[in-house]
Amino acid sequence: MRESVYDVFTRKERGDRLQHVGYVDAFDDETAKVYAWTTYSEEKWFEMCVVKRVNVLPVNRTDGLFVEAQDSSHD
Amino acid sequence: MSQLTDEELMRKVQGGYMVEGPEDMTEGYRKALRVQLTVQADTELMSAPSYWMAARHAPSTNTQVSAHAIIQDELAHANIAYRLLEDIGESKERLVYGRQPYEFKHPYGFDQPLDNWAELVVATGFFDRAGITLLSDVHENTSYAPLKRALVKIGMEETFHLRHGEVWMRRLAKAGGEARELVQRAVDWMFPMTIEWFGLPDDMKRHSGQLDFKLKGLTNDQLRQVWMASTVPLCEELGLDAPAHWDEDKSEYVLDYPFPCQYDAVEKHWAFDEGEISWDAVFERWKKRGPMNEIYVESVQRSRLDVQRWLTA
Amino acid sequence: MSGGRDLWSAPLGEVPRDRVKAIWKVLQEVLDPEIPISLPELGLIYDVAYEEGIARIDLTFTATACPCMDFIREDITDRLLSEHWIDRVELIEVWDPPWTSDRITVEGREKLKKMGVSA
Amino acid sequence: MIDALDLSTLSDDQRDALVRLIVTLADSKRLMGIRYSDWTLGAPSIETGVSMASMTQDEWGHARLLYAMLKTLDIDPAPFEYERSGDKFASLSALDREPSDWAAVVALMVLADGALSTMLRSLAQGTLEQARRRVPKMLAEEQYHMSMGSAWYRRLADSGGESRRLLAVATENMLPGLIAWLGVDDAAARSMVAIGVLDSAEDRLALYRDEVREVVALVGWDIDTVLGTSEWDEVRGRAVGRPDEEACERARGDRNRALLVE
Repeated sequence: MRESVYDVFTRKERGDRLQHVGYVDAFDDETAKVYAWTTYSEEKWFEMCVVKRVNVLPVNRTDGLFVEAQDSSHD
Repeated sequence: MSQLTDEELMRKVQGGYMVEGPEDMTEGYRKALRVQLTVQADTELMSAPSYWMAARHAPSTNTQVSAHAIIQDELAHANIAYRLLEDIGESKERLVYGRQPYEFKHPYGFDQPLDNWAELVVATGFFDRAGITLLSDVHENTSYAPLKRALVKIGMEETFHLRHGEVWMRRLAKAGGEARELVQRAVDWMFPMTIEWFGLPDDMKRHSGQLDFKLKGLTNDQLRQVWMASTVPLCEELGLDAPAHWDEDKSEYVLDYPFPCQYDAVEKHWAFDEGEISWDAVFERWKKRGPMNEIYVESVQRSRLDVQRWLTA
Repeated sequence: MSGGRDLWSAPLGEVPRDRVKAIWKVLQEVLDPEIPISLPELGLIYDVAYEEGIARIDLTFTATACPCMDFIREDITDRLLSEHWIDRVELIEVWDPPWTSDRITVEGREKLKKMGVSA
Repeated sequence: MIDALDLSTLSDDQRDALVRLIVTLADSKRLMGIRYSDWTLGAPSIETGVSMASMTQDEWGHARLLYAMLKTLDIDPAPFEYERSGDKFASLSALDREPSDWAAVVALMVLADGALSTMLRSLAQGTLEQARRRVPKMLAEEQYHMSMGSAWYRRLADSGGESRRLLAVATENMLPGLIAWLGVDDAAARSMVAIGVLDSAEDRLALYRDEVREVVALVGWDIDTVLGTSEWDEVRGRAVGRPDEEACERARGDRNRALLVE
């Protein structure tokens, strides 16, 4: 089953920063949204969004998860 | 992988260094973390079928709802731990769907059937408290930053499970009659089950590196004490018999039965009267797994392979 | 977790002149069981009324199957009943307008402000 | 805004018809939750299982609110929830048996849960004040069920072969009962339309067809040609049949009755 990693970002309430809270595996954007909403349900988030990890572009590091995601997106 | 030696990394983490990913780890650190995360993930995952079997027959819509809220959390926590394992080079796919039932590393308690609502309630009161005792220690002390961050969510939700367990233990104990009897019977087998869960006593414990690498902070015996410090008073308050008491002289909780001892999984009965057994005998029992092991694992794995076959055809 | 029970202050000494305002103030001490934010600030309290010892609270929940419903009711009732001028608490479940995350803080704080309770 | 219905003016027949409508919705939600619950563990990924557990709770939350609506008619919901035998359950026929595979669960999400939402939408726009006040929250929660269901439905249909075949079978099994239920036009249903509680049968069906036309076409079905089953039970307001006994036991909480101390 071909699934991609989606990173989950949330804002607790108005005026807060958007923060990274975790990630889920999903085969498309729609299911990723549902999985994120039901998995990270610990707070009553003011805002939540998901980003496919390959779309997070590392700026200064040459190692770490986001670099690996770039590498794996080439196959 | 880090160029440091295990000893150098140990010194660094003891000094407050936080590990962010495989690039910061030594092989020794990665192995110790892998073992710890696998136990954590498998425990959360196998609690789900165990709770679910009892949840299906919970006495009302509301109780079925609260039980499913707990199951939802446990599955989410398991998923988070498997994802963390994937980040350090393990395969979530293989761990969840590619292992045989006996290969899972969860405690023996989650190989047992929960037969009624009272047992589910005491499980959330006792087992989840054991879980939170272990994870709070990890949260406070771990040198692995991604795990520390993930545990914020897990801690928040497990406290709900605890309150659920407590509130319902209180309600059923207060109701008297059959309800009270069933709670007491659940306490009778689940209290020693949780005590055993914390593992070998400190004076027998093999060296695992988890303390040196700061993957946890407290020893098995200390964790057992933390668990009893909240569980024993709760039972006393509710007038439920728990086989342990506070010892003024030793200034710690002591067990009122031979530990470890043998367990009859069919009768759900601890053989207190047969006396203390060796830890080797305990390991042997654990290795054989409990009565629900295969059923629980199968229930989690059942449709993945079919659906995968469909989608790649 | 505990609905903030450990943080609850002692009951008011004398019978407050404005009881509705006092109830809002007291409710501010009752926290959501899952997150450390008060029920009014979370926007769950829609209305408060008081008549002859009876406190009537209109409240909603974040979800129709909120597993914490029980705890929220219990916490509100226990805190209010600790006031000697409240003999009974009536909780009315309201779903209109439905709760959304927009109600967090802003609505709660506005209501508190309107009642003259400092948030 | 339309005027609210004055419940005290209802005739006995209208009252019975309203009770039938509320109970069929409440029972369906209760059973839908049980069917979702059964696929919480066996879902094809842990993430999917988490969502199933969440949807299970939503369904039961809705059931709870719907049963409670009986109180506005001075009817105690407790006997409905805890004491009825299985042949009195008024849930959708699509929910009579546990789904046999994941494709059948996906079909339930889209087709059966979707049919319930269509009926609820109609109710929320009608003259029943209690519904206007409660149903919008339920519909908001249902959005996730539909996103999840249609994404999976498309995925399974697109991959062809076995999954598309199973999806087509499940769809074929469910649709006639659902069409009959949504398009019910017997005396009781017509009386609800007459007092503005519901839209007309044609309007409800048209809405539903628009909603599912595209997805069922993926497995080769033309929703406009599907006929409702003719085996109709007027008393319960559902197709002839009943849920399996174990599901009814679970809905009533039989096995742990002694522990019901809320």
